[in-house]
Amino acid sequence: MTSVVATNQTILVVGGGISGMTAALEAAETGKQVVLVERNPWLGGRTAQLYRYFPKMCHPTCGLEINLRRLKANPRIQVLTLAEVTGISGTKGDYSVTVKLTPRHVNENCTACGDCGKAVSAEIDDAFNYNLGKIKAAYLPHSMAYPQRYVIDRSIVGTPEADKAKAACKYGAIDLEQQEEVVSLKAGAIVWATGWKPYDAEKITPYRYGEFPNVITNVEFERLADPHGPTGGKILRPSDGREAKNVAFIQCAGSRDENHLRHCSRFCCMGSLKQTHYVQEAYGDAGKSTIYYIDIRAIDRFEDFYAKVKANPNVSFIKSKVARISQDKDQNPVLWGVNTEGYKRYSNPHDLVVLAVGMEPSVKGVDIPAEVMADSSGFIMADPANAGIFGAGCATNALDVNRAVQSATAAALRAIQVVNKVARAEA
Amino acid sequence: MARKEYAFYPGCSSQKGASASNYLTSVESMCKTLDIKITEIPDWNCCGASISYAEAGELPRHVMNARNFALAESNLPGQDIVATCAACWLGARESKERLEHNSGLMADTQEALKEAGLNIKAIPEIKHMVEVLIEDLGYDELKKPVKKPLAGMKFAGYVGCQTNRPFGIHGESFENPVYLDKLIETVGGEAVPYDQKVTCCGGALAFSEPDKAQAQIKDIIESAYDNGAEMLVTPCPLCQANTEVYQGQINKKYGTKFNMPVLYYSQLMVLAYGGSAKEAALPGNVIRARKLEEFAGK
Amino acid sequence: MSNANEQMAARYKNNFLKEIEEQAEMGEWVKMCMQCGVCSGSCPTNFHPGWDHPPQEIFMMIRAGKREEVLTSNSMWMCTSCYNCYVRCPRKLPITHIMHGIAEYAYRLGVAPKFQPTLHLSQTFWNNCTKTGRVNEVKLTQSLYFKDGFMAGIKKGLEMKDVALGLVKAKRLNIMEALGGGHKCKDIKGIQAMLAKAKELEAKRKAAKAAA
Amino acid sequence: MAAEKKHAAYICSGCGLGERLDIAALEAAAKKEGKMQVVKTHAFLCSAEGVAMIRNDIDNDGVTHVAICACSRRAKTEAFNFPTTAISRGNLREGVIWVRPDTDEARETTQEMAEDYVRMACAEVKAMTQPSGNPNTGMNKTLLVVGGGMSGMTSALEAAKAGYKVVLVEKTGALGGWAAKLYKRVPTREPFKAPQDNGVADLVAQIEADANIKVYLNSTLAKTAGAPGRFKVDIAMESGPTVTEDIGAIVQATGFSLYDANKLPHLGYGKSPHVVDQAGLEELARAANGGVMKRADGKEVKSVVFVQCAGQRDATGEHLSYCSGYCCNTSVKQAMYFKDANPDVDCVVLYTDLRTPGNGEDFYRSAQNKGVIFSKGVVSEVVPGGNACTVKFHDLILDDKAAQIEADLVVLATGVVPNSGVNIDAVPAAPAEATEGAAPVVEEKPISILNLDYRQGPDIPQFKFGFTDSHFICFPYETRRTAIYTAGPVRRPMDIAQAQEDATGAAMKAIQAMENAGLGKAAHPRAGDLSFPTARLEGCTQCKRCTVECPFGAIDEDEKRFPLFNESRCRRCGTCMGACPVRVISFENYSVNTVGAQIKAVNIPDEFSEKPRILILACENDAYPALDMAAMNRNEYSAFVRAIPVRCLGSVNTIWITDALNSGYDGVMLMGCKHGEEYQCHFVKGSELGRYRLSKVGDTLKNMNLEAERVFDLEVAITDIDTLPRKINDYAAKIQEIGMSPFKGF
Repeated sequence: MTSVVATNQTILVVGGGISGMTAALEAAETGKQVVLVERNPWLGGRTAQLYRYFPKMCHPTCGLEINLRRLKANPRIQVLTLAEVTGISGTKGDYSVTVKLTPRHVNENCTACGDCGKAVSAEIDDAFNYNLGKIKAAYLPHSMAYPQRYVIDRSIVGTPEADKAKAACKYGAIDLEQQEEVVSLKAGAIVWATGWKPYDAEKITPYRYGEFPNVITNVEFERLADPHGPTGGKILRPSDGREAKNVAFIQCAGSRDENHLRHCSRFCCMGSLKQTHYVQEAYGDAGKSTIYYIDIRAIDRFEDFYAKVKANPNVSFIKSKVARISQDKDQNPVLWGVNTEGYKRYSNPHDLVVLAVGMEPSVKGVDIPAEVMADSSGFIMADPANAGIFGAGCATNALDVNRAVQSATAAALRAIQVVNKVARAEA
Repeated sequence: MARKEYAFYPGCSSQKGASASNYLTSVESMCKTLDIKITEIPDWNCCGASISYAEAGELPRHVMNARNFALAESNLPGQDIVATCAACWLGARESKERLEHNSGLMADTQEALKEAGLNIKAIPEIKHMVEVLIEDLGYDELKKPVKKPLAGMKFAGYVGCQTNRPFGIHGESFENPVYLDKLIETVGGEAVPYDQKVTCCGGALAFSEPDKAQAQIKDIIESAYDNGAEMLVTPCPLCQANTEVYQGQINKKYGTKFNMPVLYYSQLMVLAYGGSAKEAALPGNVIRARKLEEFAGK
Repeated sequence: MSNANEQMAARYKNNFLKEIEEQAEMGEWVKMCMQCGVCSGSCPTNFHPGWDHPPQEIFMMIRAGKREEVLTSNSMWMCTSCYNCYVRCPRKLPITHIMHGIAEYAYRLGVAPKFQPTLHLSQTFWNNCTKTGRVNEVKLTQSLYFKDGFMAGIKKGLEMKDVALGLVKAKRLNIMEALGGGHKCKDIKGIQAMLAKAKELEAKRKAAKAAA
Repeated sequence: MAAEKKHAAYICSGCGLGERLDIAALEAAAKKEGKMQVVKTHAFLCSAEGVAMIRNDIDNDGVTHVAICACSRRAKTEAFNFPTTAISRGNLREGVIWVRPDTDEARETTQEMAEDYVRMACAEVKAMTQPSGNPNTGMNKTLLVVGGGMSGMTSALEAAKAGYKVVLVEKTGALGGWAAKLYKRVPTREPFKAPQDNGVADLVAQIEADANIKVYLNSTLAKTAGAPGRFKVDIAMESGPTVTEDIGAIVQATGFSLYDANKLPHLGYGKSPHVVDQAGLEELARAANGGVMKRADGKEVKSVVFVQCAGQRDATGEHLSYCSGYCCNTSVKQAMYFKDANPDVDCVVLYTDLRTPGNGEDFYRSAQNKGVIFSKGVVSEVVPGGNACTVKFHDLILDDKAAQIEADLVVLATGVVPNSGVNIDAVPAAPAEATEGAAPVVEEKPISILNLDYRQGPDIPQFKFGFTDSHFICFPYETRRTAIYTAGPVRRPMDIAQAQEDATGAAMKAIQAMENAGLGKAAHPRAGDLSFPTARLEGCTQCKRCTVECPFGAIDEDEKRFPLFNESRCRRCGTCMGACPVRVISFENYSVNTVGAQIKAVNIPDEFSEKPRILILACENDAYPALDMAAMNRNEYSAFVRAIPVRCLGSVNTIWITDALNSGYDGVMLMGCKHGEEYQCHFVKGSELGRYRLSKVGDTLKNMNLEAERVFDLEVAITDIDTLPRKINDYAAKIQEIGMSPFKGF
């Protein structure tokens, strides 16, 4: 049975991505007790799945390393992974929360030695790599996974495969009897940082994602470029493993579109500008990128990043929302449309098409287990009526990492205001 | 008492001796097999089609459709209207939608209808025959009567525009609708994938801009051939006519050797249900579907 | 320029956008375009050099007040009513209908291109089908082929001979229709009266807007 | 902690260590060279039982120093957590067996590697003491907020709501800043369709009602001295005396100034009263107050053109090269002022890229719906006429180069420049100059805002374009002046909504900094670190390298010109330690000695052994994790390397390198983060300074007449899991090529 120590001066943070980790760390480093709840078996969220950041082209895992070190060093944070909040009752300063824990089937004895992974032969989709590859059903989600513990996928529990894994473990770390459990805990304030999900590209039917193998999404492209990814960092076509040297980026794939997401997702322009660097990095002058856009939203000081990319002769810009994609006999996606600057028709074949899919709040569709107010796009709005529950990061707006962390830091203070009040009242 | 009854709106082309008379014939025998009763709306009139926009203006177009609504409503109460022509269906649905969402337009329409001694209470549902088959009956029901599966025959399901956009068949994607393919498979044929499935045939512009329309039609037929299709299958009289009757001219212009029969889904179904070439109105095809004629003969 | 045209030009002075919003079917949507160009790219692409101006450009021209260029343009007349633009527009503009609306307005003002074949088709079709309530396909084809005068008609007729013969053989073109026969509605009178009323009402509605 | 030291080594034989290594030999090494009083082996050291064994030795057997020889320091951190005990980690798993092939020929060298890591762990822990915490803490918990605009007011209120006292200093006579000059602001809530009240009055009222907030109007900072938790701030009031406030931390929210539109004569500004900037338009709107918009001459405006990016996104270098972020939404809002008052006013917005992120898209749509016309075009000129202006532009959609519009009024979106005070890096002080003790040359203008009494200048270092933003994406509140945070448009161009979010976050960080200063704990990135630098001043030569090189301005000079450490400003990177030529600076648990001892602990085989030894000094944040993850992927590398993690390349003292070479190492690899403009060093200048210092090692090598290649400086990123092992092997090969060092066995 998992035990959680929490009082009405505890801050509950829901979501263990960079926003949730930030909110939790800032609060804990200010002396507050924090419970951090994450649905995945690992922390870090979507930033951990990025290869590089704009505009510095540095690596998200570098910041993750620091945040994990802060976390390991801080006894005030309790982390629950494979955990989902199922109910919240009570009011500001006095919430009762129930959390559902899905079994990992691996306990704290795990040393991440990897013997179970070797023993198991069953494979599952590699979720960390957006299912672009397969991994063993006994797996460490990724090299920086925290907790640094393996996971036995539920699909093999109750099969001989799981028994193989158990037999291979010298440390009694594998517990196939683990059951789903529900823990209850108190909290004075709650930070809701459940982040975002990439818009489902299959809904953008003219682009034939899911039908044409060489039409992928921007988040998938990050995994292709990453040495930890399914291709070991090589930019290859899913259809035939050929080098993708002529890459198209389609902006507003789902965003700024009343048939899909009404809002502008903000990060995608910079994201694609950044990804043209991956093509250049991989193939030098042989790598060509084309960005199809409506407006390039390289906001504030990012403008100079845009200017640099524009100056690169290997990157071209076409002001056009691509109308549709067809596929030629070599499975090259062919983009059809009109360059609106002076009406020029095009039908351009590319090796690979990257859809800059937009940001959909994860809370959308999910009923947030409390009266949290969301706008019609599903983003959490600041709501006086719920003065003890605060949105943070991309659950509140379409934000880039930098702004998400600001938002999370602000949310931490709002939560602290509540628990400090409780503390003063009880003092 | 048939299991389903509809107020039937055949449309101008699907009349005896008209350009889609073979569509009508095959639909009638198909419905007989499926025990669907279709009763023609008494004295129905033309929908105006899309092309009339310039001369007709807005209101007169809706009024033309409104008259059919009123006639169906009063003569065949409680029955949904079913159209076989894509343009009729679209025109009627557009008018229904516009009238129901624009009270001013509705008022004017009623006033105009008064001149013909008619008025509208509630506009009936308007369905395309394909919707009746798929949604009201379902593929399983359509499969049951199949006596002679069209085994080993390769068809390109040509959906075109107006049964597909803007309303479309429920649950289908605009870019790659699969209902025709499913119908083909339901009657035992093979639906070949090809990339001109929803390309526009030029519509009415086949008359006014023949060169441009025929360029489109060429792409469609070519792609069907390239992907191994023997015949084209459509749900729309104008698509059928355009893709069929201009093949000769296209051959002249482009030096192609097109000779691909273009059928209605209803013709395939009649044959699969064991109907004769005549019941399937095969003689109505300008480019004779020899393979099917033999099949029907067996 | 025709009289009606001058009146409207004067009425709306330099505000062509407003003119379109009030006078053209669905014209009120023009202002909502964000110039992404998906409509232009969606238009049947083998049609070049068919379009002088694709929809998104037409909308921009309207906003820029290029009244004559727009109204006299061939472009709207190229619409096949395929509805690709309509379903893909991220701003949900009913582009197909806007194109029809602008074309219809240009025709109403008498400034549409002379001998525009699609315009002629539209006139012919509507007159044909409203005459008896139903289309008479033979007369339709005849009047289409003879639109450019008798000789041209013969020529076209010959060109189309195979097509026609094919249809006749297949019993899908009934020569009898040419001679008074063919399909018609019973209540032709009612239909005529109804349509006359509709025309009148529509004219009234548009005039009222212009007057406002 | 027990008075006398007792050293213990614990060796794990789990995770294959037992199978791959001769554990008995490791134990012997720990006893003999390691000189551990206690040496124990456990088959599963990180298990509850193994940890309990260590715990028991500490509690009942007086063990004070523990060398854990098992897995990487990055693994099982929580298990091996003994807060009162000095701990070192010998990395036998990721550091040895996971990067070595399991073959007979490899066995010997792998074993040597493991034994060295055991000796190193023992040597390190013996040189360590457990940090006791900074004694010179300041306990003050009052927040100073500089600037009374939207950002400043928000920081003040949010901090006060958390129960902290706030001193708010505003240089003008009223609170509200630019926002107070706005007729309305861009909407912040659904449906995002219409401008909303600017909200200033409400905030001002809240501040006046809050007993925790003390406001100084018409006031500036004359001097800011001290350190986090104990700042002394002199506040100069326009009228009256200068008062001194005791402050714990500071939020600087000094906002922006408008870009001077007079620099845009080609756009008609200054030439015609009917060309205004966005601020000018707000004045007209306030005058109209919802009624018809009139221009300066009282004429009702019937047509208006908004020119976006006026003097912004400028490639020529003449104007602002950046985008100010908020101006598109502002023009959308201002166009609505006209349309809402009179729908017949012609409003045209000329833009190149319309930038309305997030729900701004709804606001944009709403403006279109109100009839505002948006045209993609580049404005070349605004020609003032008697009664109207002519805007000439290139219409990019209609590709009309000669497009033009007549308008009664033209509004220029000119953007902002930050009020960030003095640019202390205006003339960078190169370490070279520094050695001669030259202070950084400081610009005369503009006038300082904080007037910091810091050795390294009076204001916050600037980032880009004069904005004081953090350089880190993951850490937007990183600051180079501990407990001083900037917020709002001074930090980065932003709109009110973002500024208020930012101001709240800055208040959070400032509060956190005060709390931790009081506890003697370090701020980010070594948050909570209790160690702090001390200097044996008797050995100091007053060279001032430490004071100049400290990236955080933690070190001043006392009246006798000795370094004066302000521990609560210190971020514990060790750059001062690395800089010190006489090695008098050290931390209790990280010193010249803790690393030096490890270097000496490595057993150097003789010249003829064909077994070179290569020392790796690796940044603990990026390079060391990269080595770890390479190991997790079982990417093998040479058995001749011995890796030691360092806090930062900046903390690397050249003595380590010369000692290593003198004691017979054949090569030294330095692995640090990227430096330069896009630096990735989390101590800002650490890796750069380190590299600069080490570039001087060349001379040493010459004097020892060793090949230059024997010291190899490698830039490493945390993702280099494939390339790093390859580079290590290449280097090992090169060393074998150039031959063994002659300095062995001395």
